[in-house]
Amino acid sequence: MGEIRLVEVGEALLSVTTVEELVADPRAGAIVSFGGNVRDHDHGRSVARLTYEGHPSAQAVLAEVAKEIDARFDVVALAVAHRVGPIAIGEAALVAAVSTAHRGEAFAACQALVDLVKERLPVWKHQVFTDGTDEWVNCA
Amino acid sequence: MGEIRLVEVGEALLSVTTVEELVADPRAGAIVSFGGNVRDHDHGRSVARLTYEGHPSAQAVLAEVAKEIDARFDVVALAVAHRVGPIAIGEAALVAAVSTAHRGEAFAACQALVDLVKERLPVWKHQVFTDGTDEWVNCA
Amino acid sequence: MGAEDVEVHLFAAARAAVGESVVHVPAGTLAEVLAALEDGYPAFVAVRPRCSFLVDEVAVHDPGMAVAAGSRLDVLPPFAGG
Amino acid sequence: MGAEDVEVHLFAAARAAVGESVVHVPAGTLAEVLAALEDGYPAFVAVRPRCSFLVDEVAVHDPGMAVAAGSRLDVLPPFAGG
Repeated sequence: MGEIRLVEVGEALLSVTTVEELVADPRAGAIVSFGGNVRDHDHGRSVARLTYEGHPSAQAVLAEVAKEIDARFDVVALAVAHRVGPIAIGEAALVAAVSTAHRGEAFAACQALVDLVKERLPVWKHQVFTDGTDEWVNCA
Repeated sequence: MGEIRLVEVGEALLSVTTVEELVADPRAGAIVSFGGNVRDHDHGRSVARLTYEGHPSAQAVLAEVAKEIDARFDVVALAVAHRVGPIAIGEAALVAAVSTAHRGEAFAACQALVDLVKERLPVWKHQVFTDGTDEWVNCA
Repeated sequence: MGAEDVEVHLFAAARAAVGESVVHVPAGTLAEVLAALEDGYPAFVAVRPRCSFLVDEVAVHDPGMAVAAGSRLDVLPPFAGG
Repeated sequence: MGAEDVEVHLFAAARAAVGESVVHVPAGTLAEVLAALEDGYPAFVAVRPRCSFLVDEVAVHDPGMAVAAGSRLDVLPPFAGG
């Protein structure tokens, strides 16, 4: 079993560097990290601002997701955080990092972690476009 | 075509944060980065110190590798650096980052970039173990 | 709220459709509770088919399942994290 | 070095086996040049089968290819980057 060093759903600014530093370990030869950043365009429309809303269970679900990845892959350490509340263009909504002994496992585990967060984490993204319209993503 | 923002083979300390920041872009929704760090053990033996030697063509080969990845994937930006000379335990030998519009492409491109560097880059790793023996990796 | 009511918590697009974060509807099967919401809040009709449901924090898929008085129903539109 | 020599540049494990970074051997086919190195530096025998070769910066695989006088031969053990 690896070490789950951060699982966080909150409003604070996220940094990929922080999760990378958290998973660094003398046993780890490879660190793969992911930053999912808020873009200024979505499907060709210009985004003015964006907010993520989280269900009260989001923190617990993220902890389950982290445990599942740790069980499926040969992880030295992992760290993952999802932001909620208003997020500025260019800032990160999701950051994740995985360290492993060998690089193939780090890529596979980090990608599976991000995919599982997208699938399971009960959070919702609300976009307001520069033309004044808005949408809840995946529910239009 | 994406932008190749750093290709470097040199003796300076490498930071994953640096390559991540280089590939950040308002068009990019996903950044995947890799850090290959020097471990204190290799195949169960304790490593005292380590040096990478590079062939004079290494910088040019790394530039070719970067171009090939940019051609194969839908990259917004990429950055890659390999260190040569003595490297302390825990420090990075290879850092790479790729930004893309969507996350699947970022994982695929970053992993392919690292794999191609490992395959093509003419550099060699010399390990001295704590028992005083040494080896050229892949040539024992 | 009567003791015989279900407390319905609405999130994201479901909340936007209903216009409230929490509403109360009479207990019944899941199908009955959702039908009551559609009657009371016509904009919910478009959102309902894409939602999933928790009763007292447990996922519920069977429309015939009873949602008891005093329980909590969470209405979750499709997730969009990352 | 005579004008009829090849300048051989050795790297990593190949340099360690030969004990020099650069040596000179008579021109000939690639096979002949490598055989001359093996004769002169017996420790090179173990490393040679794993090496690849550049003649004037171009990869060469054919042992029968001529390595002309005045050219440069690079001897590259298996890469180990990353």
